[in-house]
Amino acid sequence: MKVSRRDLLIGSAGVTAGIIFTPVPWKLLGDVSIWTQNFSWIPQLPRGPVEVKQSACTLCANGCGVRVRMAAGCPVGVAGVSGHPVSKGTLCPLTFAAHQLNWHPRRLREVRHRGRPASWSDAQAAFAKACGEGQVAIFDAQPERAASSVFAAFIQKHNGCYRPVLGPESQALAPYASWSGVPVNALGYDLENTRTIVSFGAPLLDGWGTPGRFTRLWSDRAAGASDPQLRLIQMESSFSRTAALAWRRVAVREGSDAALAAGVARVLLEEGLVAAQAPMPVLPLAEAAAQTGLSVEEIRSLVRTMVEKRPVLAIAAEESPSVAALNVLLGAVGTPGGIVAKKNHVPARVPAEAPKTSPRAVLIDASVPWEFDPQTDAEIFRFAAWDGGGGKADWLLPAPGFLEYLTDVPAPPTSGVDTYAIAVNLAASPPEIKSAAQFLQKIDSSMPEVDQLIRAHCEEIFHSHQGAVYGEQPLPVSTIESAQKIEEQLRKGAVWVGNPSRPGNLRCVLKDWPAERTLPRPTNWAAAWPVPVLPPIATKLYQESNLREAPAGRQA
Amino acid sequence: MSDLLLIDRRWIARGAARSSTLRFALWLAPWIFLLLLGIYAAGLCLYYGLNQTNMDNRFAFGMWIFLDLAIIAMGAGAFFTGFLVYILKQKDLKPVLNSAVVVGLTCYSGAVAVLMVDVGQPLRAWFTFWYPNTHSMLTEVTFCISCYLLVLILEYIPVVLRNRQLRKVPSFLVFEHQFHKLVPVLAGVGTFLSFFHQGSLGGLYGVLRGRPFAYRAGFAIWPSTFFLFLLSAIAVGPSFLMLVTATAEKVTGRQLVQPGVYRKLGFISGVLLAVYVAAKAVDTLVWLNITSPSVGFGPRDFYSYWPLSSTFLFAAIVPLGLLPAILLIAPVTARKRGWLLCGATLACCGVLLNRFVFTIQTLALPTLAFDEFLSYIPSWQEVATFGAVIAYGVIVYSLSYRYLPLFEEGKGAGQHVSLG
Amino acid sequence: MSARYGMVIDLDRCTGCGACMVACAAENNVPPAPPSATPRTGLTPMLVHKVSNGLEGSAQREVFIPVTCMQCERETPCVGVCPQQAVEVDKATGIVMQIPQRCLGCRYCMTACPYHARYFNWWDPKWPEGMEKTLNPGVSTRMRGVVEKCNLCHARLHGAMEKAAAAGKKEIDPTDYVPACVEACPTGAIVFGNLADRNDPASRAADSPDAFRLLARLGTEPKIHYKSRQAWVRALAERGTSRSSEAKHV
Amino acid sequence: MRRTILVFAFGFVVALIAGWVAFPRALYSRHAQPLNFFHKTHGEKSGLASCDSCHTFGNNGEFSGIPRSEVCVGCHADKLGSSKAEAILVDTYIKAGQEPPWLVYSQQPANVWFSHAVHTRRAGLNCVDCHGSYGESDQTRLYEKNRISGYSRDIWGHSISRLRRAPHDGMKMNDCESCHRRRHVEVGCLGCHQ
Repeated sequence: MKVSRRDLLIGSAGVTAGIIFTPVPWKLLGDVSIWTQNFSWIPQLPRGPVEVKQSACTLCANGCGVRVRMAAGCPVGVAGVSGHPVSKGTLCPLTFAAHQLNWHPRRLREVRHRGRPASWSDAQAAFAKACGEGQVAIFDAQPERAASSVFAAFIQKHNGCYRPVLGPESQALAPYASWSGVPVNALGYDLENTRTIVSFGAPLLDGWGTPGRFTRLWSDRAAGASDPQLRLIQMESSFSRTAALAWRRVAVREGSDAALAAGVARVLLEEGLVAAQAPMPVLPLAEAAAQTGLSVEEIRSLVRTMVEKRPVLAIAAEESPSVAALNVLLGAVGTPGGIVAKKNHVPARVPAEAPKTSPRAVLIDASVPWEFDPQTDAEIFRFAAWDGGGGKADWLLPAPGFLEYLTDVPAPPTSGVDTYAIAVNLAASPPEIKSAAQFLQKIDSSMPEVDQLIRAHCEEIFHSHQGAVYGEQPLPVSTIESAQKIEEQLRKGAVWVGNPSRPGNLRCVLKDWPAERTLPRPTNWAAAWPVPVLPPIATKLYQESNLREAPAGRQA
Repeated sequence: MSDLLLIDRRWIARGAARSSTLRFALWLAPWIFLLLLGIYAAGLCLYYGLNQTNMDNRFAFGMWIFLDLAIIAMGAGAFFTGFLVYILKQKDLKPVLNSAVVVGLTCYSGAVAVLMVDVGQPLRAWFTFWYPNTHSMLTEVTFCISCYLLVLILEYIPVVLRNRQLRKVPSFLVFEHQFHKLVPVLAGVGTFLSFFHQGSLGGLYGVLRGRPFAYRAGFAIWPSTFFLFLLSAIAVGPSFLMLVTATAEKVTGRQLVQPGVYRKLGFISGVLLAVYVAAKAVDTLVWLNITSPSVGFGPRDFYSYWPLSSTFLFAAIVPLGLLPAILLIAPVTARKRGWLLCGATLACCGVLLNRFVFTIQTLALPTLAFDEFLSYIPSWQEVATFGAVIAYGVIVYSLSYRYLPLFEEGKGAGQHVSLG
Repeated sequence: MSARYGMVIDLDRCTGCGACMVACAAENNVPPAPPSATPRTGLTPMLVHKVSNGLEGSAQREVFIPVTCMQCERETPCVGVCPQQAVEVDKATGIVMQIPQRCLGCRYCMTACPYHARYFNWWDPKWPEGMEKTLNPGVSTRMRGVVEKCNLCHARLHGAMEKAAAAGKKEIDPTDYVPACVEACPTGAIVFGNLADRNDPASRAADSPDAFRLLARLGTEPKIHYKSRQAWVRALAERGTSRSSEAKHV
Repeated sequence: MRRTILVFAFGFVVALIAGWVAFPRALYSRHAQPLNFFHKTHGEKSGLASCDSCHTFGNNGEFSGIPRSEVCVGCHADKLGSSKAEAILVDTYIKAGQEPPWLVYSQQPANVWFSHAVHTRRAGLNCVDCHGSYGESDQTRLYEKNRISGYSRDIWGHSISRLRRAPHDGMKMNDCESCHRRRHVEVGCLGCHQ
């Protein structure tokens, strides 16, 4: 029989009718919708056992405690450790996404020599050669660590010099160090006991020191109160976050801090508002007023409000001898609520002397901010976990990233007491990754191992019988039976906190009022962040909201 | 005319005079280009996502929604004429009925097509039917519009089947004849459905408690905008139909309907417009003096931003509301075709403005104390996509006019000669 | 259990550091912004606004206002409008829930929300290669073309529920359920808790004379409260009443 | 006229056959598990009577799912017997410290949060209530994957029509809902979605 066009039409009509009574159209409709709910090009969630670990953040020197959520052996969340003695359960905004940094596109995963891929053995050979030929300088932004001791041991064996790189907070403490002989790392601020803080542009509420410490203090004792327990007086030209939230804001001219300090000192001395004896600044009050852009009367009334509630503490944004001198005048050095020596016996583990000759090679530790420039024509061995771009290092050596290596965490620069913590390598680092200390051990096997040094320091703590270890609950060291126990605790994320320092173990005497000098102020909010890149979701802060300026030179 | 010039003669109704195939093709060409461009733009939006548009979290609804609301209002002529002819037995409007159906069909199908591009996940749009939220005005809109679109297609079928070639198929002829008995029923259903979705399109905005500029008190579950949108839609539907027919006459150079039909459409449009303007004025007063002050918003929160100032409100009511109403009703102007069409144009503009105010100004205005007044410019993809809808409408209407008996030309053939 | 979870945000304590925003994004697998994103196309379930009192010199004041989903209790604007039940107010917790997998992306809810607390996924979510290993396993990623918002870190509630169930308890331990932004706030400006419980610190804070809610007169009973001792800040609650300051900082 | 009906019916039947028989086969792709596993043997011979002797809970209630190979090592440090599966397990996975890439039949998508702890410890359900008697199976069946949605066939269930199904056939949202309805347990969307 012959199939006509009509048959085809009717047949297909039958098929269409039939399909309606099969699962085909309905199941397809459903499955396609499910497909849109699980697009294959959208990342799958990690599956695997979830656990929570405690450690310390090592991205900068401020040693905040972090609670890390791990899934399938990889950090998937970072949070503060509530009640942490150093960071008070708080972190800086960026650390909440720090676990993303290890996968940042700018992550260094291979040795590079002048931009070209190279091997570790090449780098070691080159460095060993340099050591043989001349002096080496090692730059380290987080001194007092076990790794720092490795550096020290190395430069003591092979002639060289160790150069700590000070952050703005430490620089602000430098004058007291030079006047008292106590090293900078042993100095700190006793914020908890002060009543009035006079900040010369220090970003106290925007990432100064250990972020949690002052912000918590401020929110508990000052926030929003008309007459707060803790008075924050901010001297600043720009309307910064801190200025916006301070109890009083004094708008002074850019870079006139020294003049203002001198003016204040003059008023204090003339009106006999202070007991301490100190030299009168040479700068006349009218001149100081002119420089700061305030009237003489404004300065006078400012000074009176300043000393209403004592103790008073002046904090500079960076190195400023005049502000330091002001503290001496205010009697805020070596007293409660002032500048204190956090260590009663200062081991001064690492001699930081200037280079005798210009070095043949320079090793820059990963802790040093990317922007740091050693100002040398020597061969530069730069350790870094992330490539900040434009670095003029000869050797770019891939260092372990966030939570990828074992290190100890000494007391933060601004801390008023001595502390010690350990950050273990929670996450597996990619292959081809070495820390500076491991690098030096490869070159000279007689160098001490980091974990040995950490053990040694735990022994030290154990024998000192001082302070307490803050784990689940604080344990006085005297009640802990062995150094191993202490180390175990610290490796689990606990912190050792030493006894508060004896007042009077820090003395500064001024012969004459220090010379003027003005330094540029760190302008960018993330300038203090030593990592050259930002977690990708930091775009929330400066691209998807108008909350902050985009940080210069740092890519998310 | 020789067959060379009129290749598609076989398809054209006997006695209907049509321009040569070439001229017709030339007329279609630009519209087809516009259509293809729009399809490409829509493709971009579907493939890369809506980041191709200039909409954002604050302007979540943009030009598309505005124009969808507008053309759906214009399309109201379809159901309303059907209502007048079959329910109210206004037989003298029958000549424009088929044309009205085509206009409605293009408006609605075009709007639905754009909506499918506008939603982020078109492949899941059917969830609305499977998991409907009966409290949502949008559910009401979705159901009614899709059902009414079906009705329009059914109403269009008999028109198509009256094509010269298709009539030759006996079963089609039978079907068409039988089906015709159903058309009044369809008109009734269509009226019911349109009544609801035209209204709920207004309800869409009237229920926005969080947007005091749009929020309106109302009756039962329906805010006042429900009734205002319905009223404005049926008021402007006939006007738009007049404009389309007039344009068709201009383009073809033939008289397609009797002048009386215009006057009747105009009168109906005008009366309804007058009622609408009155209602709108009352609603505005209630809203500005009672509804919005009660939630802490005043006229200054709505009208203190250039350019969307109170002049917009005035324009919507007087020059684009009252004036056209008068032009369409007053015998003096209604007798003159020019004034009539001018009135119809103003009426359409008025509704256009009203829909613009509700869709765009509502979103542009700040709600929080620390908000700002926002602006938004559609991207070329948005414009092109909508251009395609216009082109689609023109093409479908042109084809229908050429091959289907949209107007009862057979009867009026004599006049063509006399009018030249 | 029928809790009513909410927050009280002390604006005097907020330093605008943005930790809450970053912590929120990390917890909820919010992708980084594509280069062309703007404050108006971004995904910021928690968004901090910077508001000035518009005055000059020493009188100048600034306040930072974290805005997230207000979890409206009554007449919830976004719930009624969703055509396919992708949004609901949970009976047991009072949390306004948004289900991206149900959403068709019509964005009607976004026009309905007076707080602009709902966000549309204009792009497919993308992370740098390998970074998907750092995603929170408890929160599914959203696809392009759907709306998302703050679900009060619902994954953490799941965790607390599972923990309670494992211990054979019916009620969760409140300390197990703390949203990421609350946990992250360095000044403890955000108090989170069950507003239905009179003894809960949050509900007590909400009763303080300094407490207020944004656009409370809309009558949607938002469960996110604010608090400030400064009168001009409290005046920001209602648009109508704050026009004097609003005029300056618009 | 009769011819018309016949032709129509023919097309109709063709469509029915295609839709009910060919389509389900075409929709799912079949995958073998890495090795044959016999629940039955483990239940009877090795005296691992209860499920939770291998499928364990963490102390916060997190469910282990398919046990990791360190659990197997307990007994399978060396080959027990000479079966092929045993050889694969010990040589390819345990010795190499690899996890067998099991295909999980009841794998829910990423947007679903299902807590075994809540359902077993609090609601007191038994494993078999949802998983059926798979615990007594003496062979490892093929894993069927939906080519479009990527879901395991067990989610939709093996009856394509979902009519007259075995009690444990299917783990769709409807199945969760119906059980919840039966037990009068009301949860919001995010009670089970994440």
